[in-house]
Amino acid sequence: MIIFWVLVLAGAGVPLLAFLGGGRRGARLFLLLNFLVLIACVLMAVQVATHGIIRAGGDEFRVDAFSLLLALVNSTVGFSIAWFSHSYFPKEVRHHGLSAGQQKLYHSMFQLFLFTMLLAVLSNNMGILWVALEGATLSSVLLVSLMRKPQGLEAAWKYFILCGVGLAMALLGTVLLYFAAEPALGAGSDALLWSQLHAHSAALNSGVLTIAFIFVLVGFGTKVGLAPLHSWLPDAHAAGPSSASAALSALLLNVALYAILRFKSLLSGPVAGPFAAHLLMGFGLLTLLLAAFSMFRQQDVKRLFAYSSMEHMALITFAFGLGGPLAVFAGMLHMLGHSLAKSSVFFATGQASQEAGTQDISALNGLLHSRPVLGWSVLLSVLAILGMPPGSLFFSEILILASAVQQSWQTLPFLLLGLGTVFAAIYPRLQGMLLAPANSLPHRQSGVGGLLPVFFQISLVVILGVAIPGQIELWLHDVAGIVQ
Amino acid sequence: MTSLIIWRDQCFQILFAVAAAPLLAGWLKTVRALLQNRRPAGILQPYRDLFRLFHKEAMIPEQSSWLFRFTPYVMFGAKVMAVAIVPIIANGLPLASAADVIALVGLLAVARIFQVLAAMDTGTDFGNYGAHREMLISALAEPALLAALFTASLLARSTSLVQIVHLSQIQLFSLHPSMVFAAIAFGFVLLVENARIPVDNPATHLELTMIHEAMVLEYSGRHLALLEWAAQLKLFLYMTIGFALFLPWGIAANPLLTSLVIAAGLVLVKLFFAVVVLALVETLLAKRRLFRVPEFAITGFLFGVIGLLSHFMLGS
Amino acid sequence: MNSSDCLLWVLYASLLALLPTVLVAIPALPIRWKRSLGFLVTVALCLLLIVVGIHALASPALHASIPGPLTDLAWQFTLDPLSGFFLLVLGSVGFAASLHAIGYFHHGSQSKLKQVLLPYPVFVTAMVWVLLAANAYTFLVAWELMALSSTFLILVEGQDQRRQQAAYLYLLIAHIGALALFVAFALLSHGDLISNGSFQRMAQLSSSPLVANVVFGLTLLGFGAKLGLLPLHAWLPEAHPAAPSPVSALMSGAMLPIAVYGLLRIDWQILPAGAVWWGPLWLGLGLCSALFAVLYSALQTDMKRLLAYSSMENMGLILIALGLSRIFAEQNLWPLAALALIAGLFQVLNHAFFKSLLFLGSGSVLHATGTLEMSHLGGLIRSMPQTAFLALIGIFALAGLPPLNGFASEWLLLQAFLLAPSLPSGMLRAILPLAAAGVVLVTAVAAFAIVKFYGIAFLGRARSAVAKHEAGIWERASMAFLALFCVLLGVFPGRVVDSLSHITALLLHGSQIAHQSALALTPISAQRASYLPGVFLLGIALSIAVVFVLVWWRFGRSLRRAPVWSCGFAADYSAQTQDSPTGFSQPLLRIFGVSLSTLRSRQGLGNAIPVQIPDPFWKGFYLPWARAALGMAAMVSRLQHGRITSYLLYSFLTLIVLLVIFR
Amino acid sequence: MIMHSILAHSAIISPMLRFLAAWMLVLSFALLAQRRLLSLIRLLAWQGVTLAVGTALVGQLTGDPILWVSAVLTLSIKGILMPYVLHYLLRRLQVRGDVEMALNVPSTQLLGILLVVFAFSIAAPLDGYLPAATHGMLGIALAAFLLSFLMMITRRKAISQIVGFLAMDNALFFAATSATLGMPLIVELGIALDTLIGLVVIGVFFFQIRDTFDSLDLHYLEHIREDK
Repeated sequence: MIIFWVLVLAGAGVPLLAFLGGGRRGARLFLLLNFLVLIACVLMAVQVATHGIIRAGGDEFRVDAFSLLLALVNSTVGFSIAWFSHSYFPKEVRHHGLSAGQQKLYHSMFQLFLFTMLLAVLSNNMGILWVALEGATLSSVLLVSLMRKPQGLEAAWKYFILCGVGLAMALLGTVLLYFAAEPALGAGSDALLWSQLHAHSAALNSGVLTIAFIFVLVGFGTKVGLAPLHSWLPDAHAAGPSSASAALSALLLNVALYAILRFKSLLSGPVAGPFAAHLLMGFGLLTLLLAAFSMFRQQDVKRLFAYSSMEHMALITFAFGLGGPLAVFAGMLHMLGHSLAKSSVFFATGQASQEAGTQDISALNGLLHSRPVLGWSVLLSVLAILGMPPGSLFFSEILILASAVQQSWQTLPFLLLGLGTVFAAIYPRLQGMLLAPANSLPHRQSGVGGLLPVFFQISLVVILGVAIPGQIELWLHDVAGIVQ
Repeated sequence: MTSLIIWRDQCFQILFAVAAAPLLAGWLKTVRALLQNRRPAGILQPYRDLFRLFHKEAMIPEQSSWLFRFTPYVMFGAKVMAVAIVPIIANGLPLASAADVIALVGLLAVARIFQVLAAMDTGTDFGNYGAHREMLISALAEPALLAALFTASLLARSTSLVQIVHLSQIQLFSLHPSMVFAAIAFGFVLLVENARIPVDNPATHLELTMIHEAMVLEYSGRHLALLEWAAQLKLFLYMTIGFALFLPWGIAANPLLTSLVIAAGLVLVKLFFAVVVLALVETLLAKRRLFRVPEFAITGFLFGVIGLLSHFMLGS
Repeated sequence: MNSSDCLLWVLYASLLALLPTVLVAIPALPIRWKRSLGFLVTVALCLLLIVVGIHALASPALHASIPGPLTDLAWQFTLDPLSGFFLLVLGSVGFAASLHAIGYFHHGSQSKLKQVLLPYPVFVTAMVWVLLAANAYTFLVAWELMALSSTFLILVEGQDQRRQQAAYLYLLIAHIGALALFVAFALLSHGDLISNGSFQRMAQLSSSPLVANVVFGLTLLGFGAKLGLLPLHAWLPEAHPAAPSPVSALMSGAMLPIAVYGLLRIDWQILPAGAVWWGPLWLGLGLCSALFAVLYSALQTDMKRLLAYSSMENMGLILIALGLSRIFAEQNLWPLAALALIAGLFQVLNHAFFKSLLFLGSGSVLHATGTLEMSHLGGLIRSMPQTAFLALIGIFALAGLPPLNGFASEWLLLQAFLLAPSLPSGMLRAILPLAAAGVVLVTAVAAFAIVKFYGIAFLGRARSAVAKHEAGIWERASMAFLALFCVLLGVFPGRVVDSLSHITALLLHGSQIAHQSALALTPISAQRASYLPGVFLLGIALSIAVVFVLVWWRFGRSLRRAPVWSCGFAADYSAQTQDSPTGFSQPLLRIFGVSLSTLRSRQGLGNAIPVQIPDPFWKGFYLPWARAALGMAAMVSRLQHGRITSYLLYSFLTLIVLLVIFR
Repeated sequence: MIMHSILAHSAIISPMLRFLAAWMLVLSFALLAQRRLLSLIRLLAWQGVTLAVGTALVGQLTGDPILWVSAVLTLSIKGILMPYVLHYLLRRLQVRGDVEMALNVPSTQLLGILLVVFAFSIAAPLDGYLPAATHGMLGIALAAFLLSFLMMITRRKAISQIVGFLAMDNALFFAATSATLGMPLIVELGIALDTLIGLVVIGVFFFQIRDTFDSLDLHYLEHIREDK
């Protein structure tokens, strides 16, 4: 029942905001809705903690540890985004002279995006999963191009086309999956239910599944930002409002990877299993290296962190590719930590670039002096994203390395090269942003309110690194059982 | 009772060394003068010089600090301490166990560094020349000295001079090939450290070449006297260390007064010949250019290292 | 009090020491209070560390744990003699540095104080945690925090380009080292850092020789980066001068030795047995590093850069001692191994005292004159007599002069070298004495460098910068504390060696060296070698006193101060006639001119232009890497050239290729 | 039950389906070769109609009424609405002229043939699991998919790219209905909904692009790049 509430609350917001989403009232409504969604998700978590897996609508909706964790992240970050956008968006409106219609569009599309993200993880149907992701693409495309600036349009266009093609491939993969499942499960909607497929995975034809998986991997992989399918990602992150960048990084990439992993769990046979694992590891490493080296020359702060998102998704993909309880645990933990930390980074740098009026890193110099609170939020969030202790990303990175040592030591040089390069690329920018002699920003105390989510989320990241709550630890362990 | 006796011997050795050092310098100057066809000023001239200097008024540069005034006493005190440690006329003296060869080298370094600092304290160009030249050359000579000493230590399986002398008197170390190299290295160091030709010329004040003299240029009166005396003691010390290592015969192994006197006489005899050799070397060699001096010191270091190597290559 | 509680108390105290981080954020608190309170908290923690460290040196190991990130992974801690010793080192340096900091930041602004007080306690606490950590995760977290917090301390003094680069380079190298350590721990725990992550468990797991060798290499990289081992040293001479002096003291005196701690903990205690070449490798690397560093130290013109290279040299010497110990241990010559190890640890202790003394001294100089560039300084002994006196003790200790502490450890090391004939292997037997000669060369050149340091900055006449005041009372107190211990440790080395024996017992299967009397140092036997620093000190003091009294009594009369004579050249008597720092080391340059030939043309005339001596590893090692990375970046960026059709082509080709391969 | 009805009708229907499949492939090649925008849209409409017919045939074959719903949906969206919208946009935006190609037509066609061979070789092993009526369908769907992909890569105008994109969608639809005999209704509905939203987005986009750049040429959309 609670699943419905989550979805209804999130979904009902879309038309509501489309009509009432303008101005201050819209922002408040947006915040309230997402607060309610968060509450509902927490209640759902309580229910899962007491009853185990819960279902609704026959078997159409199903919440296990994997989907629950993602739903929790989605609703938490969703709430943070709403909070952040409450103070951020009005300023954007002023800067760019956005009309009331555009404000409504922003709020309703954002709500649609958040809804599809929840729908994707709560649904048990692989087809609906695809539909939700497609919906997410369409809604976020409009967010990216919201400002009507040439750059935003170009980025949105590329995003639309590339991800559209990607999703088309993923759909073909889904069709092939259905095709493989039909003989075993019969026609009808059961044949796309993940729980059913998983239960009968031995009966599925591995030849068809292999090809299906390739299509799904390339398709959803485009959304995850796996190299060389990633080209849209930095453009789209850089172009939209920062709240949208945060949403893309923290939610969309995860959910796309979630789709791949759900799919992968179906072909864990003796032949198909290692094949999928190797593909994931290979893509992970390639993406890691490419993202790492791409960061070196970045001058645009949001592009920089878009590449950083790629890098982290690559690590997570790699970890899930490694398989094994420890690696999956680490990958899942990394996913949680990355979502929380990366959205914080986009909040903080987003506000900074809004105040500076540019996304050029060198224009943001000396934040720690000119805007202490803003400077601190940038500092903490970027340190967390760099994998500095005691954040959870540090923990999960170590665990990933350790699993790599155990299971596939050949990959270590690449991993280390990638991680080292990432650090070498991001850290000096951070230092410059914080401490370099300021030349552009006048000294002013910036609004604290909008940055509260940063501190909130970073403290969550630290908690995940210092003492993971017992129940979450159990769920994290459960994910290994689900994905394999 | 015996402890009193060995303390008496200790004092005897110190006094003997302090008293004999100017004599050594006088004899060296005499021999050199004779070799160079000059009329010597007399073997006792250094005593007269010291006496005169002690009675003169001491002047110090306006801007120098306490370090400048303190240094002559340190120089002299350290040398006194050193001659107490080295077995010159008697082996196994009480202060000898306070320091082994390494600490002895350290003691000499203390004196040197004080001298260098005092030279820099004057704030003159000459003081600074002397200081950096001295530090440079000793940075190369010190390893050479230690290498030579290590060779002996390896033979004796001890770094204690007492032990080295004791075993050397029994086992004739000097015939061992590695000791030959060590002796050569030691000879190099002796020339370098005592500001002899071909490294330095104690008799001139030529700015291009001065090392030791440049450092004491601003001293006068009793300070200069102490420094001169300390320098003479240093030469004495090096020679007696050389005897202890390579010609240990005659160093008294028991604390009897008669054997002490005999040993003292023997030391004087050894010194007599050693000075002749030194004077010959100084007369036959030419003063080197300053930048050749490090090469000279490095050669000494190499000989020391070869000594160490040959100890293992040729068997111990 | 239960003894295990003792460890917990230290942990709580170290957490409590983070209080200043909160304190500075309170705007109402006056700046004076913030400063004193902020640093006094650390002072108190460091005093506790000293007490606990001394106590732990002779006690059995204590264990404690705090619930950690996972139910199976707690924050685990152990306090044994090894960590106790390093806690002692940290406590001593931290105590002095924090005291000094009260004075050092006296004139700083509120914001500067804030910038210091935020990371400073974190830095100290992180070091405490590194030393106490008993499992990989705890260790790594503390290790990274240590690097991170110190990076921000480097940036306190100013945020110009050069400092920023120094901080960046520092953290980058530290991070690369940390990555190597991650992998090393992962290998040691067989890939399961959660259940096999504790040091105890790692020691029980067996590893194949190959894995052991890889771990050895990785730890050498990881800890070598922190030690300033040869190709990884570039951060060191950049970071130390950039940091405020109390921080430089902490970094040099306490943080660098923590890398030694890591080497001992992992390569010695956890890795069961090693290959034969480990010891020689350490020794060789240490020697190369020390020789290089000491040479460059002598060529520097900035006081703190000179000291930084000298720190690198000292770390090289320590590594030499560890390598020697390893060589002996390999042949089961345990007492000899113990001797070498003790020499190394003693050197750690001594270095902590004299190096932080000198760093703090240079901090006071910077305060009084506004510069650390030696070509502007001179004659400080008159304007800052007490600082100059304390620094004199420091340079004597550093130069390895008896009877101060630096000599005692050097003496022990040379003694250990001279025991090489006990080795059965012919090759090593012959090479070790050569290494000993190398060590002697290093210390001799170190004396050259430090005499230059003192002579140019403190003696002679002021070149351009003049000291305005003597160091403050806090600063002098901290330096006096360090100087006092430089003397005490030198005069009573027997006590130190006895205490260190507990560590050798821990690391070398219970082997110790003979009990030492307080005054004498006779590591093997009195016949073999003996050194009585007390007698030595008394003897030399007595002889100086006697000479002084005699001369004063017989010939003493009033002195006359006169202008210098200077061979009659005194007419154009200007402070510029003194050596410049470059001039002082110019002969050294000529001797080793081969490696520095590029420099000749850049030499300035006189001391108006201070000559920076570039590190050859910049051109030869670091720049190629940087160029390669930028080249890669340029190549990668060519993929993202804007045309959507190409992007589609990438997807298309990926799909086709995957289908072809996996069909 | 399903198997039974397949047997009952396959004799008539499967040749028709195969004919449709071949027709689909022909249309895809035509799209690849066509330069004129208007013709492209017309071809797209033909594809939509073909799809609808195919869906209806499969519905007849399986006796599944849902597929009839699907067929009606397909016809209305893909066969009528979509081409109409595109046409409307074309008129409103006053886009004229030919489409620049990145690669000339003959080479594109040659590449297309290779792709078809490749698609068949991929799909051939899978035919064994298909009911006899739909043998080869998957290969054709895959080929159509790859061909439209190729078209997107070689075209340099926004509209022609969208046409390629929609053609790709059609190919997928073909795979979903003809090859696998229909997806679950809820999925189909979702897909249809997405297609509708997609159309709206495309429409909004074109106006935005036109307003901003005064052109729908893709090279105005090539400014974000890294290799500066």
